Amino acid sequence: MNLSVPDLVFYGVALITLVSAVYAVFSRNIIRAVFALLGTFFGMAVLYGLLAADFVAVIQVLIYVGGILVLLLFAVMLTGNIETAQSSNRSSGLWLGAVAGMVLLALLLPLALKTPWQQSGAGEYTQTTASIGTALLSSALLPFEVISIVLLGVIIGAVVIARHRRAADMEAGK
Amino acid sequence: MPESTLLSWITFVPSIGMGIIGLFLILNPLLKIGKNAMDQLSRVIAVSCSAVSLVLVVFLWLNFDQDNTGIQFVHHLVWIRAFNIEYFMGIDGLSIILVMLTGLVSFIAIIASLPWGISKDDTHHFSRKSVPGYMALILLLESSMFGVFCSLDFFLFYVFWELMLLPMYFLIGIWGGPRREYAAIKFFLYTLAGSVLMLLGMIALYFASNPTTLVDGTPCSHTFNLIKLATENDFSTAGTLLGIAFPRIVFVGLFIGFAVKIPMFPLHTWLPDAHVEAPTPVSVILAGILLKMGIYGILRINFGILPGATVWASSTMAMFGMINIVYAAFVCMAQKDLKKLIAYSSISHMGFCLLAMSSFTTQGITGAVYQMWTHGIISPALFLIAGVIYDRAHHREIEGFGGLAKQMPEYSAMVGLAFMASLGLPGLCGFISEALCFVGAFPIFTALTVISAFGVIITAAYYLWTIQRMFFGPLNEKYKNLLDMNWRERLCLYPLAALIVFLGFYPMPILDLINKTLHQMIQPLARAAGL
Amino acid sequence: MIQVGLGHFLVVGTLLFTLGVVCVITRRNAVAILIGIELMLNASGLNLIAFSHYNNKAVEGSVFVLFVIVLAAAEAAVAMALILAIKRRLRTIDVDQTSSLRG
Amino acid sequence: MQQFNILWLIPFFPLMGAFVNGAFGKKLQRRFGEKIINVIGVTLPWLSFVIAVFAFIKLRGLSEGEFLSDHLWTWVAVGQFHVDLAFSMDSLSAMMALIVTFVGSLIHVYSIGYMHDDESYWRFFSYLNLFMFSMLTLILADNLLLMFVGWEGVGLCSYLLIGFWYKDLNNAKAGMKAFVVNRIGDFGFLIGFFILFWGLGGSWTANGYHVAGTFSLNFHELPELVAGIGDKLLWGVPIATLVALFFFVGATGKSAQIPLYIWLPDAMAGPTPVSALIHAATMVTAGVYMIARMNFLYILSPAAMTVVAMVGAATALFAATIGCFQNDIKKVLAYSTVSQLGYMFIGVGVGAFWAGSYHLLTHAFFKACLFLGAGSVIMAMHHEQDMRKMGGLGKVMPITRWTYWVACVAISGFPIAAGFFSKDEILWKAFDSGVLLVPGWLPWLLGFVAAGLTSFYMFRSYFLTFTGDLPEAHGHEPEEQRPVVTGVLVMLAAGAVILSFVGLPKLWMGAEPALEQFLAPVFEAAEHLPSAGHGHGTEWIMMLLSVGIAFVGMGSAWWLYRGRSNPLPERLKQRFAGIHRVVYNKYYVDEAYHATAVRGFMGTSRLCSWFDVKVIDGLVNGAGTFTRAFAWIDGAIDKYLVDGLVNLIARMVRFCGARVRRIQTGRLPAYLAGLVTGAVVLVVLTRFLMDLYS
Repeated sequence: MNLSVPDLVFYGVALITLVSAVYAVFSRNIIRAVFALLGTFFGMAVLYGLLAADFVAVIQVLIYVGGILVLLLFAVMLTGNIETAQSSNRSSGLWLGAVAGMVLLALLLPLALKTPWQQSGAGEYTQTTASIGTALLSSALLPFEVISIVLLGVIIGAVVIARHRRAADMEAGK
Repeated sequence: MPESTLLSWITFVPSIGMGIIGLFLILNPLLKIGKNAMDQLSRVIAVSCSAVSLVLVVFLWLNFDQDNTGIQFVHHLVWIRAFNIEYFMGIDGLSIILVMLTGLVSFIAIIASLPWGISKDDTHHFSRKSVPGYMALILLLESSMFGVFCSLDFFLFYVFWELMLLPMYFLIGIWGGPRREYAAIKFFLYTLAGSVLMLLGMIALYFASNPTTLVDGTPCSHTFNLIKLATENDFSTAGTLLGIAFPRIVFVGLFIGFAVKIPMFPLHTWLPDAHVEAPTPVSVILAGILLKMGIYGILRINFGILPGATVWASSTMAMFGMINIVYAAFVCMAQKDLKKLIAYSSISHMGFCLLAMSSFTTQGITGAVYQMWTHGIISPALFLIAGVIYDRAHHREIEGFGGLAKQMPEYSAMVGLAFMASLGLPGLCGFISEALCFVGAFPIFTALTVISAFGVIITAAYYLWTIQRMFFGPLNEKYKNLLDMNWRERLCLYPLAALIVFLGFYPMPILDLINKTLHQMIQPLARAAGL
Repeated sequence: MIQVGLGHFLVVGTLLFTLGVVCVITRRNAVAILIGIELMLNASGLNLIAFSHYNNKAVEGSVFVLFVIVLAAAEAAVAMALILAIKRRLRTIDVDQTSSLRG
Repeated sequence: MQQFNILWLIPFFPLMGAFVNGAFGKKLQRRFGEKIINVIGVTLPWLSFVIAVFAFIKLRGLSEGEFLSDHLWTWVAVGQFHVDLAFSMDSLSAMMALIVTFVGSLIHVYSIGYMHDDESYWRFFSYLNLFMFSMLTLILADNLLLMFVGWEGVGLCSYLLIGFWYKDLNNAKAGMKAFVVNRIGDFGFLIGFFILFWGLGGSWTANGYHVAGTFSLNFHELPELVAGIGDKLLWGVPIATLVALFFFVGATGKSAQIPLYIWLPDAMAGPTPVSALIHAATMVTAGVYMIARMNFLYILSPAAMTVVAMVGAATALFAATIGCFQNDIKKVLAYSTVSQLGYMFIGVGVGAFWAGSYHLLTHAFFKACLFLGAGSVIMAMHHEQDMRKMGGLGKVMPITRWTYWVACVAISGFPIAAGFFSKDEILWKAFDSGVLLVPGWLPWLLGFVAAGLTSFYMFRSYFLTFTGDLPEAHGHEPEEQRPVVTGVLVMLAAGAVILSFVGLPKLWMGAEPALEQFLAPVFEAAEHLPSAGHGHGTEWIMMLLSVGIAFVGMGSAWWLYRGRSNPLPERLKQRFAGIHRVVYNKYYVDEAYHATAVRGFMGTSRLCSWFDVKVIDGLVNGAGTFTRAFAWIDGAIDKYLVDGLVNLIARMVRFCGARVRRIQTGRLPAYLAGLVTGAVVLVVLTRFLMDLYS
């Protein structure tokens, strides 16, 4: 087995990613689970890089690590106390979950490995940022615009849902 | 054909008036015009719009070239390209007199809708009820009537034709007498049933027509253009439909559609009810113009496009004409309601048109068209007269009056004149048309004409009997306070009376307009008759 | 160059996805469920990029994943808002105890 | 043809009078009194007379066969049908125009006296002027169609004037009867008109139906066209006969002949000057005038001429018998008029057109004189018309008496007056006729008997009215009338005598009578009708017989009624009560007409109306009801069947749903587990299926 550096990097990073993910899934402490996710996300970024998707890798770091992770932390902080964090991530039906996971794995893994996927050679390692920009404003213009509207809707919706309803509270206070 | 927008203006000026009234109504929450002021305003708008149309019609008449047998004052655009529908307005000698009639009678009808001289206590009088709506509808009616007579595209014609039903339905149904709903619905359903047949005929003609071009030169596979349907198509070779020769079945469909409007026996019973319930000005328009549309449609479309089938059907048409004349005259005799009597007399008189035009003689067809015009000025006078007495006595039972000649001499004289005109007294315009009808029809339908001429006696009998019962004998004490005609009524009736007398002695201004066109028109019929 | 092929990445993606599913099924904390969803989204993104890369495509996969990431962010934001709202209303975010949708 | 540009003024003046009086008369009369009405209404007819005289002089100056013409404008021009509004005057119309304007104007003058103090004075003169206009249009018309305007116009005026006092419904009814009966005649006239148009050679061409050449209906072009009709048939009858007969139907209506005479006696309901002018002197003679005018047509058809002559003769006798038994003085005169019109028809029927016209002329004078005399009596008797209540008036009303006497002499046919010459000429021409399909003595015999009866009933009325003693118990004594009345009577009586000079027979003078010579150009076509060829001797005998029967009639009247002292009439009346009742009631003809024609007519009318309301409208409403019933059934089906099905399905769904909803726990993990299970099942299925098919 003649392993090159990138191969090694791949195995290493994949391992880190999966381990972090397992921890995030099975940790009883929700805060730890969230922090474990950090490893998964970084690992993913590296994997993207290995797949010549440099721009996505950067975006992965920026948004997942910089945005979503922070958001998750906020969610945890706002909904519960630090003290109860120890037992904040209880699970139920572990057995059921395990069985379901096994079955799924048993089905998906052979699928991933045995299907004769269409391949036409690996892509080159070039800078993709410029071409992505061009694509977003030409062939992918419609989804780009649609997603913008979705984002706008999400912003408004999130604000509306999360807003502190004074009137409702006052009613509840009575 | 030089283009002219004059006809479009004539047609749509009343619509503009309707729009203005509608605009005022919509904006009224902002403008805060009081009810009385709003009523006055809409009256002013209606009178002035109709007057403008009338003036334009006079201008049209002065500029009409009566030696030209073709279409004049053409306004021709493509309207709906997908279905080869054009906006095609134009007139010839046949339509101009009807356009003139429409302008005149509508104006008089709107004058007759004013409340001058109606006692202030009579707050339920139609001239005081929802005036803006009434005026808007009557203007819409005027527009659509002009449209029917001016349009030379079958589809456009049909649109105007149907458009006319709407205001008529509401005018009878809202401003009418006690049984107005019944009358309005009857009118509407009758006419609609006719329209359906007409629509089918129209579509059949459309799909049977030859490829031609639209006005802008675009080729089209079929056409609604009435002129092209008449000149570029020979439907006699169009095969069969439901086992009957195509032109014949189409003829029958169209004919029934038009016959409802004439109205022809046995499709006539909507007319007496509609007239009895309709307010006076609506009756005036109904009798003066709407009835002419049936005859006009048959002449323009059935005669023009399907000459072969017309020849085939001519005896039947003449037969129905004869039945109309005699039968309706007999029915008149038994009527107790003045307005109903006049309505039946209208049916009788329209029979003359039907009889005469089926003969295809120059005299007959001219007589029929001239009869439309004379009946178009006599019957409005008759209905105005019925309105005068109804406004005063609030009923129209002929037997309920008596001796009015002493109390209302001027009115009596006017009734006498109108009745005499209607019964065809020589020297008044009705005589000329009836004489032409008979002279033209006699060579072709000898026996039918003789029987029809018998109707002349019945007509005299029922009119004179009516005069006798209403005006002669001792005065009914109930009516010793009735006033004679007022200025509004004079304004409506005197012009008509003057025309009736004038055209009796000098009918040539009208005959000159129609002569050339009609002469041209009967050529294909004569050819189709194989003579 | 590297010898790891499409299959390797797919295996990683599959494992991640399965982990996400297990997380979603077993956890009772709403935030944890959110974490599971993020895992599944990442797994699918990895697959997309991998397919794109091994089919000699320059940016299609990247564009696709970009949209996925954006959606994930949006979803996270909405989810957080929802969680806050549920917390305020029901005083808990334990999904076993929120069953007002019961038929 | 000579253009004469003021001819139109003859009818126009009265029209103007009618318009001014009609439109403004009421106000004028209120402000200025009756004088102003007279100025307008009486002066204008006289002006017409002046112009007529002027035209007459002008006409005399023209060469034979020429006529005056005045073309105003094209009236109706459609295709080949081209009728002008034009007047023309030949000798026949000149004669008529002079009669109408002169007698008419005199009667206008008389009306000043008769209608004095009537509140509708203006209206009367307006109508009377309108009548003059119509009558003059009828006479002077250049073509048939324009003639028809006058023809109906006089009918209208007659209607208006009979019903002048409309407050009495009987007057109005009489007017209506007159108009409707006239209208029946006009119907015949119109049909004749159409057949004529058809017969003149219309045919189909490539350009539609056309008659040959321009068809103007002009009287001066018609003779030639009519001569070309040939033996064309319609309904198996020669055209000429058919047209002539239909025109004669028109004439019977207008001139009160059997079977349409019934309106004339009733028409006496109108004011007496109207009876004199319209129902004696002018309008009723229009039929005679028309046939004389169309002589070129009638001579083509011996059958039609026979019908005309025989109907005329029958009417003459029939009406005379009724006249003998009437008590109302105006009714007597009315039946006398019908009878005399019958004579005229005998005249024109046997081809003696000039004789018929001559009788028309003389009759206009003596009958107008009789009517106006009767009017004078009626005024004196305060509108009492029953002769049995009169008597002895001769003493107080000498002028009326003697003018009445002169007119009686004239009508009875005594050789000093005009009536003798005209009547005798007619009877002789009838006897001598070789045209008719029946022997000439038949109409002669009827006319001869009628002449005797005429003499009898006229003198009966004279004796009953003017001889004997004055009746008693009147408010104030009857007295002679004003000069406007008596003057007119004298002029008319004088005319009835003087006019004999234009018709002195050839037998006496050796030359053709002046009037015959004057009218000859018009009756050119009738000049060579065959005669039976009786000699002068026969003619003398006939003349003497005529005089004799006149004396017999007068004598018997003198014997029975002079001084109202002979009781014989009463006894005769009781002896023959049955016959008397039948004749007195005019043979119940009116009743018969009422029972058949009028009731049949009204019955038909009611039947049609019933049919319209019940059957046709019933069908329409029935269709409506049917549609509604159908809609109701449709609605029921919709409600119970279709909706029921839908509801059943809904209920089933609900039932199942109630059980299935248990699955919805509301717990998120359960849903997710379900989701995963589903995904797994799908994948498994896919795999198995892939294995199965690959």
